[in-house]
Formats: sequence, structure tokens, C-alpha cells
Amino acid sequence: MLIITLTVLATALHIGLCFAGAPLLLGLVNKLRAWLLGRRGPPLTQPYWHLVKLLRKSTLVPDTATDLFTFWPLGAFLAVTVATMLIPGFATGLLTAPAADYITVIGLFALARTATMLGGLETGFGFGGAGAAREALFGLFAEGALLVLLLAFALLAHSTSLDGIAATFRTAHIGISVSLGFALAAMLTVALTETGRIPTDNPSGHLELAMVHEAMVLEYSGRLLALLDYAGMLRLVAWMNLIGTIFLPFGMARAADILSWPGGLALWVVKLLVMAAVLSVFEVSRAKMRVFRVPEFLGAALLLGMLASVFLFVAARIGA
Amino acid sequence: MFGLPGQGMHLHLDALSLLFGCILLPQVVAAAVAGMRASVAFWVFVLGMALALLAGDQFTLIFGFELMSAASWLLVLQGDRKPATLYAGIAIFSGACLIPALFLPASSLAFVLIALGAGAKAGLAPLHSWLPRAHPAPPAGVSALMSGGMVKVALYVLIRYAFINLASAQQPWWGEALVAAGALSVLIGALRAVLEVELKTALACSTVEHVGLIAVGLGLALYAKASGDAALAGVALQAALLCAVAHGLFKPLLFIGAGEVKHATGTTSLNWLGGLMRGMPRLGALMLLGLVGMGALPLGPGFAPEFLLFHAVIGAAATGGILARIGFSALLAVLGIGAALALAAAVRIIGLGFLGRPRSLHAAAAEDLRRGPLVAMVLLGALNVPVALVPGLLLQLMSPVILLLAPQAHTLPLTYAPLTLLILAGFAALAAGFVQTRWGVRGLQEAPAWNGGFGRPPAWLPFGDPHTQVSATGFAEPVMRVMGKGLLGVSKTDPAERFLFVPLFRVQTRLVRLAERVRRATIRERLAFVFTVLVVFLLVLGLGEGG
Amino acid sequence: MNFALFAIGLPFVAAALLGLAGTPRQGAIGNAVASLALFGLTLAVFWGHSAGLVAVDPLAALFGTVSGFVGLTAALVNIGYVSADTARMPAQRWRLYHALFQIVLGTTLLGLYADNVGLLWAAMEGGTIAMTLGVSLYRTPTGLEAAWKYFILGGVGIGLALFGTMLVYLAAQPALGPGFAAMSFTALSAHAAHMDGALLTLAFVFILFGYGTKAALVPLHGWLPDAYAEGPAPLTTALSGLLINVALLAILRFRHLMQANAAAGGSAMPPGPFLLSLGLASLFLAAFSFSRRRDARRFFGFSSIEQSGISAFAFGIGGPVAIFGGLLHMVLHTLLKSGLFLALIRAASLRGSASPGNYGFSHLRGLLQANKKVGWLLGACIFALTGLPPSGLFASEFIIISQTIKKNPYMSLPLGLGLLLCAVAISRNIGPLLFAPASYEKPKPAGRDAWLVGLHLVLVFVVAFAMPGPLVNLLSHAAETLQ
Amino acid sequence: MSLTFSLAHLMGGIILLCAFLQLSQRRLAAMITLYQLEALILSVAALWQGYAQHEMALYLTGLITFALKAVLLPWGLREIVLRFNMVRAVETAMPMALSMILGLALIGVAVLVVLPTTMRSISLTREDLAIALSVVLLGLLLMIVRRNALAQIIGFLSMENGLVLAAVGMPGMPFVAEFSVALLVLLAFLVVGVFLLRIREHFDTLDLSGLEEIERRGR
Repeated sequence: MLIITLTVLATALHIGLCFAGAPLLLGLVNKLRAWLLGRRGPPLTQPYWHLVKLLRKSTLVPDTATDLFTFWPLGAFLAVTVATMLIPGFATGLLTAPAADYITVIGLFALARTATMLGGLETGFGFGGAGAAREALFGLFAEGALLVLLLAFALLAHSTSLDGIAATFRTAHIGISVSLGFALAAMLTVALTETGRIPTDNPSGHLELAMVHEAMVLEYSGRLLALLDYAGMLRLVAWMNLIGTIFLPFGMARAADILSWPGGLALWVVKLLVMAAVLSVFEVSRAKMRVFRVPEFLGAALLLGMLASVFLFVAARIGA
Repeated sequence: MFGLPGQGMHLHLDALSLLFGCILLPQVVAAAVAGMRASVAFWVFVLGMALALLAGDQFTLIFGFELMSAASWLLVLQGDRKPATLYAGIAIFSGACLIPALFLPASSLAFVLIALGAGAKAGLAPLHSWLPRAHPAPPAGVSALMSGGMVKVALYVLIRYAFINLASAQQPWWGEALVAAGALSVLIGALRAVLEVELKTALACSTVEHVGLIAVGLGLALYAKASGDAALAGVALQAALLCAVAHGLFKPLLFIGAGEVKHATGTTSLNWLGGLMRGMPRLGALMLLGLVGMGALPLGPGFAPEFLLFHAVIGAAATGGILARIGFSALLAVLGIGAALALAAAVRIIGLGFLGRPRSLHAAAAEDLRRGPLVAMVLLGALNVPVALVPGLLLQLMSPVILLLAPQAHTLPLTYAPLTLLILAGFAALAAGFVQTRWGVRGLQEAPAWNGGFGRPPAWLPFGDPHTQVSATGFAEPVMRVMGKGLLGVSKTDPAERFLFVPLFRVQTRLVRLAERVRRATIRERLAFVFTVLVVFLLVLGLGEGG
Repeated sequence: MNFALFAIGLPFVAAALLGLAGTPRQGAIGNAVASLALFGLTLAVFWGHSAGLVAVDPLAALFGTVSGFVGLTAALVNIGYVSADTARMPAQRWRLYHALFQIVLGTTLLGLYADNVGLLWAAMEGGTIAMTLGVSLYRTPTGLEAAWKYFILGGVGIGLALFGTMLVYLAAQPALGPGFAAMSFTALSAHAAHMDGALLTLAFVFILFGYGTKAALVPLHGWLPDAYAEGPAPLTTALSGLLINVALLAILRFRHLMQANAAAGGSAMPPGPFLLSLGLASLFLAAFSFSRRRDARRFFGFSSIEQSGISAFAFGIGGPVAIFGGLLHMVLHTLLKSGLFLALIRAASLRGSASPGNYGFSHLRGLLQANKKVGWLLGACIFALTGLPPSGLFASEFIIISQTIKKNPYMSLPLGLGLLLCAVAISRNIGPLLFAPASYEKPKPAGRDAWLVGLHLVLVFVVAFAMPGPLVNLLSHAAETLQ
Repeated sequence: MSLTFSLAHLMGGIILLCAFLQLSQRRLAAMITLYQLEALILSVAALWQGYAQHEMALYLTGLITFALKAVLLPWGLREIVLRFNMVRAVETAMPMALSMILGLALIGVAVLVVLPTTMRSISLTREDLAIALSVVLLGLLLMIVRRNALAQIIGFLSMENGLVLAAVGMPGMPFVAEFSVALLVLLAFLVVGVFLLRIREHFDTLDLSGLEEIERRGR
């Protein structure tokens, strides 16, 4: 009984923190980027105000759009939300753990991407279409890479559920192996693409011909745009959670024993901070690449993933 | 009594044929309702499939199989004369491969023949390139049944023989070969599904992809059976069979819908459609359901099979040597890319066919579903829901089939729980709604969209200039540029045609010329033929008996 | 009483009468009446008993009945043909035509019923001569040329057959000694074991070439397509299939002698290879000759070559079941092909005239516009030729292929390939023939005798898939004895 | 008895020689003469066998052969030659020498084929059979190497002589007369066929190269 209540509590806490903190995390990243660029940058709470402002504004619908226009942002938002709920943050063994299969998560991200693409095609003008086409292209290699990576993890952890992977990686001493290095590199590549950061896409750039994600949401305004933006923030959190869960599982709390929560929470915040810092440093130090170089970028990630699983085999053979 | 002289015809029903019968039934009903009721050839077609499924002896099996081919050939012929001959060729080829295979003792040769025959009929690479030509030709109901049903019957033959009748002689490489063919079909099928401009052709290509998925599952199961891996066999079979069920439900839905698009707009070329959701909302909604399945999106009917299939591949990769490891990780990559391609294809069909602005006045003036097709599509759509939401239940229903195919296989409960996801999504939706109502502003106001700085369209284009929105070709262009050129070449011709059919036709023409030369022979030359052969025979005789 | 003698005699009497008097139309009607009586007699043969030179075994009786039936339907369609085409020939030549019609039937029955190699040979020669005259009946240059080919090739074939027949007689000497006994099939097959094997083999080669010419096996087929295309349709196409049957049955019987001798340890070679090679040659030559045919009757001439090749192949495979398949194939093909030609005559007369030269595919295409019934019937017949179900040929071909796999697996590969090519080549023509958009014409009546084609088709289906028990026993027993 | 055989051999040999010489002839008239000789010998052989075997049928055969083949047919053929004035040489399809070599080879084949057969207690020895077979094959060869319809007929006729030669040797073989008569009907038809072809003003020559109408139309 107690355990159940604790699990429920932990899950609620996880969900609540993720949802509440998502804008903050984005604000943090923007702040750090600004600092690294030598500017003062917007306040940390800027994203919250942004959302509120959008909620207050009235929502426009292009006259050429169909009735499903309002549906796509909701779809994208819901998909990301569910993904965020599934991916463990500060603790393992959450209520959602049984459903939290890696492949399901990939599917949910694909679902979100699909909804965004359709939203981009909705109005029937050039930019949305171009953005959707490019997004579809990126999706190809991203999914391939993610699946190949999963193979590496599953072979190590003998499980494809995120919880299982995290648990195994935390307890069993896998150590720093070459394959995990490859896997991490590949994972980061895919994460950058999926969250629409530099070098594959520029979240702050609004040059029509270059943008991908922005192009698809170009026609959205008001609360629909708020939904989309909030979904973007959640996606960032979700990905950071994913990477944290798989690659930095140490010190994660167990939902069942309340005593391990504080440590877990603290470590989780630290992990997010570190990742945000790394992300902003990386973004500042790199320039956006041409659209048709992105597939090569992701293809490299795919190959890295395959290498990872192959090296695992070798490592298993040489007993390392 | 009816049947082979002196032997008659034997029927026999078991779990496997029952399952495939269940796959077939709704499509048949739907196709009949959708307007094929009156056609005799259609019912002969159905009869052939039923006979093939219920066959208790080789004659009945081949009879039904070829009857199915013949009837569908006639239907294709009525639709479009061009692909009919190729289709007849493939159909008879599969018959010519199957008949020997049924009589040979259980051996690898028998399996190869079965795989060739059934694979050719199912559109398994490299013998697939007829399918995107032939399946779109007949009326929608028949296309639906061909894509959703006939292909399954071919797979049924493959399953029955590979798993049951030839089980005594099975080799690991059977599975590997099947997996390879399946992977190839997945890649080519999905890629072409993204590139094709014709709606029905794109759907047919996606059929090739799904046949590939099923073949991969079956191949893995064979491989597991041969290497005695019970769990893997179970999950692989689950994947294959569930994929067959799902595909048998959403593909006919899509084909019937495509037929309605054709009926309403007079074309199925995505470059002339657009904005149909406005004129045909019901069709749009049903197509959306089907396409969610085709794109293997979560909460759709197509996701659970992919999910299981990925698990199966991962499970297979854990076993075997370094080559198997490399091979299976490559397979996983191919499946992932294939899934993403299928997703892109689905997005393309929805986004360019049903959303955005019409690209032609026909598309703008389209009227919604007729009654019959509506009923058919609603039926299929309703049947899609349980596959999408309670796949676990279906898998339990299928367990006897799986035990029939792989007696030692044991199956695990499905870890993909769509209902849970729905509940979570419900919570989130409630929260979002609350926030909206609490702090947000209600109401939507229409405003002209910014058309990217293009000039005002002429008055006779009520929906603006079609050329200012992305075309189907344009949407596929990045994929074509990155993958298409590599796999299909610039001309977008299927490699199977380039490397298989074209050379064959060349040989055939050469032989025809030879035959013509013989026919042109004068009387003297004909006498000379006779004479030479006679002398040859006599020589054979003399030497044969003298020596 | 011996109905067989009446059955053989009737046509010749009728031929004499029809040849002497009557307007074309009267002749046609008399023809039909005679054929009807003949059909009755061929049925009666089953119950009559016969001995001596004309001793009918059940197999012969069966094929006799089939021939009678085909003759009857052909004669019925012939009425319409004649009355439509009267103007093209003077009356006395029409008389000749009707006489020939009956003579062909008579020689066919003689060849089937005769229990004597000499009579068989004589019958074949008579048939050859009658057909030759029939082919050159219209006196067109191409017709004369076709007739000339028929003369030369058929004559040579007949000569070789005669030589073979004499050799058989010679080979039977050690067993049966001089006299008629050495020429009767029953006696020969009873004493096959004691015949001179080497001589018998030699004889078989000549028989194969002689009667193979009549059965149009490649490379002896040269006369057939032109002969089919140039003569008056009911005579040279609908009936000529019957002579092919006689020739195939003769080959089968002689093959049986050889097989029995070889089986009994005689010095005869097994006959399989000869038949297999000729059969496959026919199959493949036909397969590649189809695609460039412009004249429908030539086209189906090649298909006849293909079909008799298949039967020869089945006989080459040997064994009761394969021979059963071969015989079944012969029966089905005879019924089907004659029905097809009747439909073709109807179709051609829909487009004007059914006289030679009006059977070009380009001339017939888009039949459904002219008349749905005829179009579908013709399409069904052509489709049935491909051997895909529900065509009856499927059953026989299935039996043959399965036996081939059991007996001689490697032969099943070329057989399957050949069948595949032929079926594809044939099916290619159906589309244009039925559905091609022809220049607009208003639908014409199908003619009263179109139902006959349907009757043929139904018979083919029933015989193949719902064969009555007695027939099964008859055929399988015949196959047993002739294996 | 030995006299019977030796005489039979002798006649058979002469017939074979005639058949062989026909290959070497360029002019129709010569061929016809050779054929006439052949038929003459054949009738004599038939009569001789009839005498040897006391067979009425064989006497009949011999008479028919003499009357029709040795007298009537040659006359008819000569008529045709004169009528169409084909006295000059007819063109051959292959060099004389080659055709004769082939002829020799064919005789070899015939012997080779007949060799293994065991003739127990039959008046017709294997040599006779070999001769008959060679005559048949030579006749066929003649039909092939001559471009002229008439030459083809002559070839066919000599082939048929070979048949009758084999037939008369068979002890008590029924139908011999009937066979030869039936064959003759066929031959008559061949001749009539030539007339038909000629009567039609279609082919200005009997050279068969003018006889490929259908092929040229390529149906």
C-alpha cells in the first residue's frame, strides 16, 4: 500500500517537475547561450511569459486551412507529453515504467513529428511544405539511428524498457566502454536533430529558406502556437531525461523508497544543468549546416550506432 | 464428385486457415459492399482464395490459387490492359513453381520453389515490380482485395509449407534468405511509396513494404525454429501474423478510399489533389485512420506489429556470431528507415491529398463518399480500432496458430499498452484544456495566410495558384535526392525491372526471331528438318543398339 | 451387332450422296443429318460388340464418340457458314466440300476403330487426301500453296508410316508368323514380348515420324498452320483436330508395343526419349511462334501443335497415370479447340465473312462491341487454352506435371517453362480481342448456334472436374492396358 | 532358294543404284528415265517374289507397278516436262558432289541401323531391308536437294519404290497390292496438284522458290 502511494507520489512529482520546469530549462539554455555570446540575455522566466502572452493573444486560422488545423498542435503536444511522462527523470520504478518501452517512446516522438509536419502542410503554402519535406527526410535517419542504438542498449541491459536499461546501467558496472562512447555520440546527434537545435536547425533563426521546425509552425498563432512551443520545451526535457537515464543513471532514486528521493532529485537537477551547459556551449561553438548535409550527419550517427553494437560483441568476446 | 478425375477434392480447416479466413472475410464483405457485388469474376476470385485457404490436397490448393490468379487477371484486364500480361506471367510463374514444390519431398529445393512461387504472388522482392503496376489497375474493391487478401493467401501458402509441411527438412538459411528478401522489399517498397505520385500506386508500393515486414517476421521465426529459440520464434510469429491482420484491415480501407477519390475527382495523382478534407471530411477521417496504420504510428493498428518485429530482430541479434550481429543491426537500421519512409509516405498522402489547398478544380469540387463505400470503409475502420487498442488480446487469440506453426514457441505478454498511453494523453489533454479555459482566450478568427510573398492569384483560381504550394514530387524531392538516386537510379525505375525483366524480355525476343526463321522455312527446308531429325534418330538407334 | 461397321460405312455413303447432288444449303442440311445419325451410331458402338479387322476397344469407342460429337456440332455450325458463304464457290465444289466433310469423319472413325495397322494406315492416307483437297478448295494462291505443303509433307509422312508399319509386321514375324494376325493390335500387344525388339524400335521411329506428321509434332508440323488458315473453316479447323487424335492414338499404341517388349526384356529401346524430345520441341516452338501471329487460325494452329506436344510428352513420361493425363488432355483439347473454332467462325461472320483471310486479329479485335455473347464465349475458349482454372485443361496438365515430377523430375522444369510461355503468349491476345476499342458498330445478333460453343465449354469443364465414374474407369483401364 | 535370294539382291542392288544415280542427274528427263528403269526392276522383283512365294497378290502388285509406274507415270511426267518445257537442267540446292556424298552416308546409316536386327526365318534378309531403307532415304534426299516441284515428285516416287520393294519382300504380308494402289492414288494426287498449281496463272514456274507466298506475307 505504502509502496503504491509512494510510487504514485513519485510519478506525480516527476510529471509535475517536468511540466513546470520545461520552460525554465529552455530559459536556462537561452541564458547560457547569451552569456557565452557576451550578452546579458533574457531573464530565466522569459519562456513562461512567452507562453502566457500567447495564451492571451487571439488565435488566427488561415482561410485556406481545413478543420484539422487546430488538431495538429494538440496531437504534437499530447505525444510529447506522454513521452515525457514515460521517460524516467529523477527516479526509476515510476508508475509509468511498465509502458515505458524505448520503442514506444521512439514511436511517440515520431507521432509528434508527424503532427507537426501535417500542421505545416495544412495551410498549403510553400514554406510549410518545404519544412515538412525536410523534417521527413531527417526523420528517416533519426529513427534508423535510434533503433540501432537501442540494439546496443538492449544487448547490454537485456531489456528494452527504459526503466530496465537505467536499472541495469546503474547497478551493473559496465564502466566506460568504447561502444557506449559511440552510442552517446550517436544519441546526441539524434537528440540535436529531434529537438531542432544547431547544427541541424536554428531555433532562434527565422530565415524562411533555412528553417525547418519554424517553417512548419509558421502559420500558427495564439494558444495553438503556445501548445507547439510548450511541446518543444517538453521535448527538450524529455530528451535530456532520456540521455540522462541511459548514460548518467548513477544516483537515480527508487520510487519505492522515499529516502532516496532528495539525492535523486538533486542529482537530476545537476544533470540537467550540466546537459544544458554542454548544449549551449556546443550550439555556440558550431554553425548551422546546410540542409542536405544533415542526412550525412545522421547517417554517421546511424553507422556509429551499428559500430556500437558490433563493438559490444567484440568486447563481450575479449571479456572486457 | 467435383475435383481431379478419380480423386476428387479434399477440404480441411485448421487454426491457420481459420486465421487467414478471418483476415479475408471483412475485406470481401467490404469490397462487395463497395460496389463489386455484381461482378461474377469478383466472386470467382473470392471462391479461388477460399479454396486455396481450405485446401486439403495439392490439387485443391493449386486449383484455388490459380483460380484466384485467373479471376484477378481478368479483373486487372478489364481495368487496364497494359499490366495484365505481366501479371498473367507472374501468376502462371508462381503456379509453375508451386506445383513441383508440392510434389517434391521435403527438401531445400522444395522450399526455394515455394518461396519463389508464393513470393512472386505476394510481391516479395526481387519479384515485386509487377505489383505496383497490377494492383492499381482494377476497380477499387478488387485492388483492395488483391492488396489485402490475395497477397495474404500467397503468404498463407508460404507459411503452411515452410512451417508445417516442410518442417522436417528445415535449414537455418531458409529463414535468413526470407529475411533478406523481406528487408529488400521493405526498403524498395517504402521508398517507392514515398516517391510515387499516383495514390493507388503508392499504396501498392506500401503493400510491398508490408509484405516485406511479414516476410522478415516469418524468416526470423524460421531461423528461430531451426536454432531452437522458443521465445524468438514466438515473438517473430506474433509480429508476422499481427502485421498480416493489421495490413489486411487498413490497406483495403485505403484502397477503397482511393477509389472514392478517383470517383470524386477523376484522378488519383497527388499532384492534382489537395484540400479534399474540406469537400470529403468523412473520407478524410477514414483515410487518416488507415494512414496512421500504414505509417505505423503509435495508437494506430500498424504500430504493434512493428513493435514486436523490432523486439524480434533485437532478440535475434543477441544470438549468433559476429556476422549475424552485423547483419541484424543492419536489418534493424533498414527496418527503422523503412518505418520512417512509410511514415513519410503516409504524411505525404494526407498532407498533399487531403490538407492544404486544392491543386485542381475537380479536387475543389469533390463530393463526399457514396453510400456503399462509406459503409465498407466504416466497417473496416471499426475493425481497425481493436487492432489498434487491444493488440494483446488479439495475440492471445492467435496463440493456437502460433503453437500450430512452432509447437515449442512460447510467447510473452505485449509490453506496448496503447490504452495506458491513451489514459495519459487524456490527463494531459484535460490539463491543457483547463489551462486554456482558465487563462486563455477563446475563439478562432479566420485570416488570409501569408503566401510567402507570391503575387495575387488570378480570379479563375479560387484557391490560389496551385504552384505556390509544394507538389507531391516536390515533397518527395529530398528523399529522392538522398536515397532514391542511390537505390533506384535517376530514372526511378525499379531495380528488379532493370536487372530481371528487361534481360528476360531481350532473350524472349531473340528466341521469337529464331522461331520466326523456322516458320519462314520453305517446303524444302521443312523437309530438310524432318530428314535431319529422322537421320539423327536413326543414328542414335544404330549406335545405341550397335554399341 | 457390330455398329462400328455402320459407323464407318455411313459417312462414305453420305459422302457419295452429298457429292452427287444438292444445292449448297441442302448439302449442309444433309451433312448435319448424316452427322447426327453418325453421332448416334458412335454412341451405339459402346454397346455393340465387334471383332476381326474392326474390333473396337473402349478407348477407341470413346474417341469415336468425341469425334462424332465434334462432327455434329461442326456440321450444325456449317449450315450457317454455308448459307452465308454460298456465293464464293460454284455449287459442285460445295458438293465436293460436303463429301470431303463426311469422308474426313469416316476416315477418322476408320482409323480409330480399326484393329489393324494396315487399315489404320489406309485411313490416315484417306484423311490426308481429303484434307488436302479441302485445303485447296478455295483455289486461292495461298490456299494452293498450303495444299502443296500438305501434299509433300503429308505424303512423305504417309510413306514413312507405311515403312514403319511394314517393319512392325516384320518384327512380329518371330512371334506371330505371316498373316493378318501380325497386323492386329490386340494380337501384337499380346505377343509384344516375343517380337524382334531391334526391328520394333526401328519401326517405331518410322511410325513416330509418319504419324507424328499427322499429329503435327515439331519438326513435322510444317503443314499445319497454313492448312488451318487457308481451308474452309468448319472442315480444315474444326475437324482436323480429329485426325490429330487418330495419329496420337496410333503413336500411343505402337509405343505400348515397344514399352511392353522392353519391359519383357526384349531388345527394344524404351520409347520415352523420342516422344519427350519431340513433345518438348513442339511446346517450345509453339511458345515462341505465338507472339507474332496476325491470323487467328494460324495462331490456334500453333496452339494445336503445342497441345499435341503436351500429349506426346505425357506418353513419353509413361506409366498409367501420365497416360491417363495424356488421353484426358486429348479429349479435352479436342472438345475445346473445336468449340473455339466454332466461336471463331461466329466471330468472323459477325465482322462480315467467315471465309479464309477474315481471321486477322486486327480484323476481329474489340469483339464485345459487336456481340457480347460471342465475345465472351470466344474469350472463354481462348482463356481455357492457357490451362488456368477453371479451364478443364488445368486438370490434365496438373496430372501430367505431377507425374513428370514423380517419374522424371528434371523434365518437369522445361515442361513447366514451356507451359508458362505458351499460356502467357495465348493470354496476351485475349485483352485486345475482347476489350480493345473498335470503331463503333451496332451490336449484331449472335446467331442461333452460338450455344453450341457454350455446350463445348461446359462439356470440357464437366469432363475435367466432374468426370463420371464409368468414364474414369474407362480411361484409367485404357491407360493401364496401354502403359 | 539361294537363286531366289541372289536374284532378289541383284534387283535390289540395281534399284538402289538407280535411286543413287538420280541424285547425280541435272536434267529431269534423265531422272524420269532412271525412275522408269527403277520401276521396271521393281515390278520384275515383285513378280519374281510372287513366283518364289507363290503369292497371287505379289503378281498383282508387279503388274500394277509395271503398268502404272513403269509406263503411265513416266509418260505423264514427260508430258509435263515437254508442256512446261523444262528440258533444260533444273537448279540444285546443293553441289552435286556433296549430295552424292550425303547419299553414300545415308546408305551407311541404313546399314548401320539394320545391322543389329535379327532376321530369323524370314525370306527378306537384312541386306534387302537395308537396300529398301537406303532407297527410301535417298528418295527423301532427292526431294530436298532439288528446287523443282517435278524433281521433288520424282524423289517421292523413288522413295515409294523403296517402300514397295520392302513390301514385296515380306512373306505373305496382306494388303501389299492395296498399299501400292493407295500410294498410287496419292501420287496421282501429287501430279494433279502440280497441274492445279500450274493451271493457276500464279506461279510462272514450278521452281519452288516462287512458292513462298505465305512466308513473304509473313502472317
